[in-house]
Amino acid sequence: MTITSAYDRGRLTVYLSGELDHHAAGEAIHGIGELLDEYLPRDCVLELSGLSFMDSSGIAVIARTRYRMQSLNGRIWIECPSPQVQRVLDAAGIERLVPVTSGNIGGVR
Amino acid sequence: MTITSAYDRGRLTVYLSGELDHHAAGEAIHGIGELLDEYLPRDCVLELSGLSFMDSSGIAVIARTRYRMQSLNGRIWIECPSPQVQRVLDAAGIERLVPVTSGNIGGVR
Amino acid sequence: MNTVNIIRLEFPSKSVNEAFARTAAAAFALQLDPTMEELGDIKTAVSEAVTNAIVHAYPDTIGQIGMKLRILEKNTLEITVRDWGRGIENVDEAMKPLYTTGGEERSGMGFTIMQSFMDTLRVRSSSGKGTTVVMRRTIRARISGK
Amino acid sequence: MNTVNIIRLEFPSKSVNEAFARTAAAAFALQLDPTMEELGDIKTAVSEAVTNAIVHAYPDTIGQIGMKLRILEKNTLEITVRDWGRGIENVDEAMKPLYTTGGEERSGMGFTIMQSFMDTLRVRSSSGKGTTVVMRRTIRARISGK
Ligand SMILES: Nc1ncnc2c1ncn2[C@@H]1O[C@H](COP(=O)(O)OP(=O)(O)O)[C@@H](O)[C@H]1O
Ligand SMILES: Nc1ncnc2c1ncn2[C@@H]1O[C@H](COP(=O)(O)OP(=O)(O)O)[C@@H](O)[C@H]1O
Repeated sequence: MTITSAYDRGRLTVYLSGELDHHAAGEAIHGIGELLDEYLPRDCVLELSGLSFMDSSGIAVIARTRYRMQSLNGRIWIECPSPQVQRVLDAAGIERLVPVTSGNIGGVR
Repeated sequence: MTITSAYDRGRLTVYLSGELDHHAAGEAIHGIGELLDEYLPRDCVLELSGLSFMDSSGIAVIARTRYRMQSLNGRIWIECPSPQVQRVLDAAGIERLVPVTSGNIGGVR
Repeated sequence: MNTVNIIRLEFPSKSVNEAFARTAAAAFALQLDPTMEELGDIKTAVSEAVTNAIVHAYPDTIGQIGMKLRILEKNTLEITVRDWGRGIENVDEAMKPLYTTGGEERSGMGFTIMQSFMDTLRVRSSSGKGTTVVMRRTIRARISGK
Repeated sequence: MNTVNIIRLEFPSKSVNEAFARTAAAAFALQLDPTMEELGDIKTAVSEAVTNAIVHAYPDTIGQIGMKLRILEKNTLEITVRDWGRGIENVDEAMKPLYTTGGEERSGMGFTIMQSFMDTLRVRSSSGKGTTVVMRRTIRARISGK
């Protein structure tokens, strides 16, 4: 799994790619945490188009990131999950917590 | 493994795609044999660009096809093997028996 | 049901083997000519079951994990993941969504995902002795030439 | 040499399992971050060894095949393929290029390919009792971030 990011006027976009399972989850939580600490963003976008596999460990990463954004009084959403990732998001009912958009819609809540 | 073919003025091109291992070899030998019986070609081209995997079972398929083309007094060559297939051809020393070209060179011997 | 084909695997509870286990299961499932979606579901369910054995069955040690992959009649894939670890005291409670004894790296959604991605899920466990998870999924026949 | 990781597999000698075996070996080898060429070599060598067990060890029956995948120190992958079949009377002769007791579907190049694609190849066999093939390949360390 690889994490890259882009920051622009209050919005941090985190690009996750590769496979996000339990083996990679610790590193993901740690890496995203460091980015949030550095930028203290208003919006956090998890861009998942490069993620070829995710299981429930990814749900924990998302939940953890949401919790951190709540404590920053910021917003969070997910962009562009692949079909496999979307099915895991659906099964876990993530949309009740974090909005999911299929395209780059920007400031959608 | 899938076999398709094209025939044009004495030249039969056999396109092998997928994985050619022992599991698939019987079908390949049988399928190519039927094509040779039908067209009795002067030239036979084994076009391997679609072959994602081949082991020594593929060497047996090539040797068998060469034998059949010899009995038809025809020519045979291999075109466009992928790197993995090329390494197996090299290790088996196939070029002593059947020429290998990386592009579609046509009537090369 | 008759067994058409069967693979047995055994490996240590290292998290690097999660990827191996789901890829091996997917490679075997290919014999049933699944769709990409079916293949993704199978990989995900295997990942959940194997991760549970790694994280929960052997929290502080490296133990052994057994996996059995079977093709049964009627295009059914059966996957058994077994450990000889800590076991689950109350299986019904453990299977509830969001229930977890793990830390912030766990979501409590593992069993929920196995359940929604597979046709059947059976969990047997005995405290201190280990856990066995058996999942089945029937792959729909497709009208296609390979 | 110390074992870093180890996978044991067992499956019946059906030709449909050739693809499974080489894919499983490749999935495990990924832990050593191989190049595409190294991965192809490993898949090919496994395919040869497993095919031999299917074709030659159990010519008229379905028997069991064992495969052991080990990662040793210094980035070395060891693959053991084992059968309990017919065995080889004269191993030195059997390993010669073009030597085959198979029909027109065999080339006699299986051992030659295993030998040229792996760093070491060891074959032990005993007539009527079975054959064990042990192959090693060291994966060169690459300068790369994951
Ligand atoms: N193989 C196992 N061995 C011991 N306990 C387990 C095992 N699998 C699951 N459990 C228990 O069941 C709980 C719920 O599992 P699950 O739904 O997969 O969620 P999670 O893995 O995120 O905790 C775990 O937190 C653990 O307490
Ligand atoms: N596992 C095995 N059990 C019994 N005989 C074997 C086994 N592996 C190889 N052999 C013998 O060694 C010969 C050479 O094997 P190989 O070089 O792989 O070529 P091929 O498989 O094309 O015959 C085989 O034809 C067979 O007689």
